[in-house]
Amino acid sequence: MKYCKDFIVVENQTITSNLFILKLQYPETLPEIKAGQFVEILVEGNKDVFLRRPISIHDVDYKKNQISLLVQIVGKGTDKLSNIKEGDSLNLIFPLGNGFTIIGKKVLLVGGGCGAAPLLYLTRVLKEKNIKSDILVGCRDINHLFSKKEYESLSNLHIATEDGSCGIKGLVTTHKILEEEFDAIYCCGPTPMMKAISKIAKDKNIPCYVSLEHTMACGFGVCLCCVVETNKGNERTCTTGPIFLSSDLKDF
Amino acid sequence: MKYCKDFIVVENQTITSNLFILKLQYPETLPEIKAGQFVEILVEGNKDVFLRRPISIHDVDYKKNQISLLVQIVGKGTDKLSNIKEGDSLNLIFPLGNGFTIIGKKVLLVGGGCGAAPLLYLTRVLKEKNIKSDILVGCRDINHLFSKKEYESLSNLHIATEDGSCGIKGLVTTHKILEEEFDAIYCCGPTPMMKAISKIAKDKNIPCYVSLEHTMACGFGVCLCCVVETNKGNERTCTTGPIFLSSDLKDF
Amino acid sequence: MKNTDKRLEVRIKDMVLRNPVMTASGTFGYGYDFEDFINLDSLGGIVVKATTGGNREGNPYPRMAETNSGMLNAVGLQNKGVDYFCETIYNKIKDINTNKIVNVSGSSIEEYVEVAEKLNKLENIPGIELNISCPNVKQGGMAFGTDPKMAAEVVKAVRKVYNKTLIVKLSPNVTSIVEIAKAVEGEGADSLSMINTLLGMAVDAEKRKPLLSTITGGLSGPAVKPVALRCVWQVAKQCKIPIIGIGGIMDATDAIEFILVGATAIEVGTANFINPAITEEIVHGISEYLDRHNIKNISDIRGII
Amino acid sequence: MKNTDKRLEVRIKDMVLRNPVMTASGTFGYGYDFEDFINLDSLGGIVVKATTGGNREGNPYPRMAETNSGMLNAVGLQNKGVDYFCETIYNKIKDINTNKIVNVSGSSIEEYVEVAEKLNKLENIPGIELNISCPNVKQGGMAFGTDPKMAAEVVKAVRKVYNKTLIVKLSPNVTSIVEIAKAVEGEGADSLSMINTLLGMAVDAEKRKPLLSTITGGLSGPAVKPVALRCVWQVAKQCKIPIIGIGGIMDATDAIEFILVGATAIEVGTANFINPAITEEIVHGISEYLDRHNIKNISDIRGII
Ligand SMILES: Cc1cc2nc3c(=O)[nH]c(=O)nc-3n(C[C@H](O)[C@H](O)[C@H](O)COP(=O)(O)OP(=O)(O)OC[C@H]3O[C@@H](n4cnc5c(N)ncnc54)[C@H](O)[C@@H]3O)c2cc1C
Ligand SMILES: Cc1cc2nc3c(=O)[nH]c(=O)nc-3n(C[C@H](O)[C@H](O)[C@H](O)COP(=O)(O)OP(=O)(O)OC[C@H]3O[C@@H](n4cnc5c(N)ncnc54)[C@H](O)[C@@H]3O)c2cc1C
Ligand SMILES: Cc1cc2nc3c(=O)[nH]c(=O)nc-3n(C[C@H](O)[C@H](O)[C@H](O)COP(=O)(O)O)c2cc1C
Ligand SMILES: Cc1cc2nc3c(=O)[nH]c(=O)nc-3n(C[C@H](O)[C@H](O)[C@H](O)COP(=O)(O)O)c2cc1C
Ligand code: FES
Ligand code: FES
Repeated sequence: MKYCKDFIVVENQTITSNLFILKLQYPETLPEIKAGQFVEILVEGNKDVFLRRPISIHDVDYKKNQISLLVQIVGKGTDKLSNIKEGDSLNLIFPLGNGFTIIGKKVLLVGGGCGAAPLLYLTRVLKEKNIKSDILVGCRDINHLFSKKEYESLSNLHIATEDGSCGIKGLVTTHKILEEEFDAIYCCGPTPMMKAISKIAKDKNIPCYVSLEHTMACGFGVCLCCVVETNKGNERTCTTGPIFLSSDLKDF
Repeated sequence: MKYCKDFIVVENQTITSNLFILKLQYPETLPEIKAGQFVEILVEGNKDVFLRRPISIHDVDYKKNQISLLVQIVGKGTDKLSNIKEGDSLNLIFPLGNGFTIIGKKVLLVGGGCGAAPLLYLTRVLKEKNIKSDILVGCRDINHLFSKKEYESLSNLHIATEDGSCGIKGLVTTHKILEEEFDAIYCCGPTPMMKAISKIAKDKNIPCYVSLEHTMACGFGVCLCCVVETNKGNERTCTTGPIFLSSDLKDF
Repeated sequence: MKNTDKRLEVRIKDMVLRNPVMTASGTFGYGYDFEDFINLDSLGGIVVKATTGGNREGNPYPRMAETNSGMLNAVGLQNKGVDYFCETIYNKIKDINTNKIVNVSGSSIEEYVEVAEKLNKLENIPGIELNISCPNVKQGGMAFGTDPKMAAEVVKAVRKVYNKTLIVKLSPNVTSIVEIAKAVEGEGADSLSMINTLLGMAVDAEKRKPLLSTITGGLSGPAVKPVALRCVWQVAKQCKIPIIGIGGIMDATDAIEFILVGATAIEVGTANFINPAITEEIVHGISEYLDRHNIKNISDIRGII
Repeated sequence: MKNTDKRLEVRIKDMVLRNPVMTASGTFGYGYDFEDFINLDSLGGIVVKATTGGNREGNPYPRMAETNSGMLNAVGLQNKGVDYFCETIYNKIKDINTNKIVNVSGSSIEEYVEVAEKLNKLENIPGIELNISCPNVKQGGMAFGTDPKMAAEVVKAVRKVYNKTLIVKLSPNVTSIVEIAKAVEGEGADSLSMINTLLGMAVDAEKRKPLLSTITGGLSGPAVKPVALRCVWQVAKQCKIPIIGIGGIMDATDAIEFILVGATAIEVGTANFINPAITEEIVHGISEYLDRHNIKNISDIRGII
């Protein structure tokens, strides 16, 4: 079941000059949300923003009926969104997409930049299911690291920064944790990173789940604008995905 | 000289549920403004508002470099404008239009509803020039009366309300003050009212100046969208007007 | 809540619509995707996705670009073909309690005829919408929709094999839409729907690349409403068969505008992406408009401009 | 501040533009109305209002309606005629230090020729823009602009009497703009400008009336930009003469988009109403774009899409 409802902004937390986390209150009981699912946000007040904007669900708090979103400012819609204030309401279509397939006993999560957004909630779900997880996060520098405490409490956190200001210096793909054994890898971030990680997974012969951020007009399967080439032909990223087994994707 | 500049909102005063007065601070020295001139406001934050909105200058305070606008909410632009807050900025093109021709020694001003907007500043100008003025204001009821004190200090105020809650009960056209002698009449308000008053002026053989609110795309003479039929052919309301001698207008 | 406002009922040939609000092809999937948001039986009808003779993969990604008050799409008729529709999809939608119309596309007269013939057999499909106006496929329908002779030919051929309600969807990308409309009416179309998308293009100035894989695509949304209203108005003055107005309808006021210029029914497209409950809201909004203006029947305001 | 960025210089036949930014006819008066807001000599050129053979009163009020991301106008070529232009207006504008181009309209080939011939004698008018695409007058130019044969004829006739830069302005309200463009190029036009407005319509649902006195009018503004970009791109691929891109340009990024798809220069129209200083800002914005992307000359990115 999908909903189209107003949430109330509880908090708009600035992480860096172009990264912020919105905590949103749902006025009713939250439906079940899978890690990796996303919302479609109606951005108001900017005349150049016509369509909704897809944003992954960063975290879910069922007790408080709150969700949080981690957003990077890249253009007019996300910029407008960054100015939203406590108490404002925000219309969302949710929850959308397939979510991650949860498998194995010991898994690795790899996140790059703000692409890591859906991984926080995934670590929470994994922990509840008693699946051991390591999470490797790559970002520009220590200032771009977010939700560190939460990650640490839910998973084993490993960090790679471009400038070495935290964790190892370099790309996530050079991190030693990748040499360990896992039952599956879950990866979110820039496409080149996801491709590199899925290649590593392929070599290890384990499944790698990636999250695609194709441009979307509807987000719930009806416009066919968001397709990705899979082994079975063009599939909708918004409903068949956004999470795909990398081996199912033609370009991966 | 026309300007395209930002003003700062000093006050947004609610008069009735659909009428408000904006007091705007100009950061520099105000240029000379004639009574009857208007501004073109850039309304932001509503995706359905594309063009600027023309609004008459209600009053001018050269000492403080402030102007005020009296606005009635009739649609999406004026509605958005009504939500503007102290400290917000507002981009205006100003001063636009010809303004009233000041003549005579004893004149009558007639205003209907929010159409009366440009008359307050006119009373101020007349007073400065030592021209005796009476002002007759018509409105729905006492709640829709605005700037009463200012009018009283600058002119002799006469009132007509539809429900008789203030002044005489009935239309301005039935008010006794119209029977007196004047050198000119200045009239702003709904077209039927302006037509009725200009007929009275014609009978008295005195000039009657009316203010037209034709829809405008530019407001400064370049688009030719705002024309009115005059004895000399189509003229631009925004530059030849918005103030016309009613005897020059074909429809009057 | 089911709308039972009898004032809204309209007819397109033999098809009775409980109200004029339909959905535009390619923007409403097969209808059931909207069941979470609205009651499908509150609508006058739904027009499902373009169906072609065989399976089509459509155009490569990226297929859409946002524009001012609108969007461009280059989906390119992706669908699994008419046989899959008849065997699989039909069963999923046949019991939806509203008029289910299939949008039919093709690259040749034979393909249009084949699809129409197969759909003619489906009991619960009271009509088809012949898409002779899709700008998004190389050998797609647009060539048929921009030449009066070709338009007439394809309609004539389909009319022979299709005996239920035949709607023909017109392209605005023509010098004279009236000419095409008359040609199509002359060959026995029961209704005309318009407009399909305007041919447009969008560019990423920073990357210096077109935003669509196909470079050009179809423009829809409020940006095209003035063009759509003009097309409906022009054609309504010259043709007798009912018109279905399409293009940038975002609310009940927009829908009323189309009816005022001569549309019997309307289709809502891109607006479904922004508010998936919009169609049902439009139905209620039209009722409210009739209340407010004391109008006894929607037909009383049809074409009064 | 005068822009002296040499990278921006472009040529349209014999006309040298210090930068590609011009103004669109009917949206910039005769130029001097903008002197309070910008330095006219910062622009590549200005295209003044439509000029016809005799005085024209234009259409009755109301002449404009706001639409989503755009507006409709139905001005209808109001102007005092070519003699008044030559005798009165010319003196007011002849010393403005930029290219002053006159937009020429008519209802017959003879009228176009008469106006062009008279303008040919004005020393400080380096070019004219032949408006064969105005949708707002009954016997107006649009008929010429929608038929390749008529378009060719009028250009041929004007070319005979006009020996400076001849720009022909095309209508988007056609099935194939390329066909018209080629016909016009074939008769010796020096440049093509596009697009004129899209034929549209707007309705007041509450009053149940059209918003324009003429019912239909011309759509402009960002709403039409995707159509305009598509037209320029299509024509640039098929014609050799320089193209001037017009339609919904609101900022430097929009201007760059037109250049990327093949325009040599651009004209800014409706945006002047919203920000009367926009043209000068666009000039600076283009310079900044070239800086940011390390581009040596504007021609290096022209038509690369
Ligand atoms: C399923 C899904 C989940 C997503 N989750 C998140 C998230 O959790 N946090 C987050 O910050 N962003 C996320 N995104 C990306 C986000 O949707 C875009 O950044 C946003 O829509 C851009 O809107 P804008 O108006 O700010 O940018 P625009 O002004 O529209 O565009 C600015 C620039 O961003 C690019 N861009 C626009 N949309 C996308 C997109 N979908 N993907 C990549 N680039 C794009 C444009 O090409 C352009 O160059 C997600 C996208 C998808 C499809
Ligand atoms: C020279 C001039 C001076 C004006 N001075 C004032 C003033 O001091 N105070 C004030 O409140 N208003 C004034 N107006 C009218 C004001 O410009 C309009 O009410 C406003 O533009 C409506 O914008 P909107 O977006 O709220 O309405 P929209 O949503 O655009 O339209 C709502 C309704 O208002 C009607 N409308 C729109 N524009 C006008 C107009 N120009 N005249 C009459 N009806 C219109 C529309 O037809 C529609 O029915 C003036 C207009 C002009 C031309
Ligand atoms: C994503 C998308 C896909 C479309 N697919 C089709 C289609 O398959 N067949 C068709 O006839 N029209 C198609 N259209 C056009 C719409 O049905 C409609 O005519 C057009 O979008 C204008 O209406 P709107 O402005 O309300 O969207 C599509 C439009 C969009 C936006
Ligand atoms: C109010 C108005 C008047 C116009 N008058 C003319 C005209 O006289 N001659 C002409 O060729 N184009 C005329 N146009 C069309 C513009 O020059 C331009 O082609 C069109 O508006 C698209 O550009 P834009 O979207 O930047 O406005 C006019 C446009 C507007 C809005
Ligand atoms: S975004 Fe519409 S189908 Fe995926
Ligand atoms: S509003 Fe443009 S000329 Fe008057």
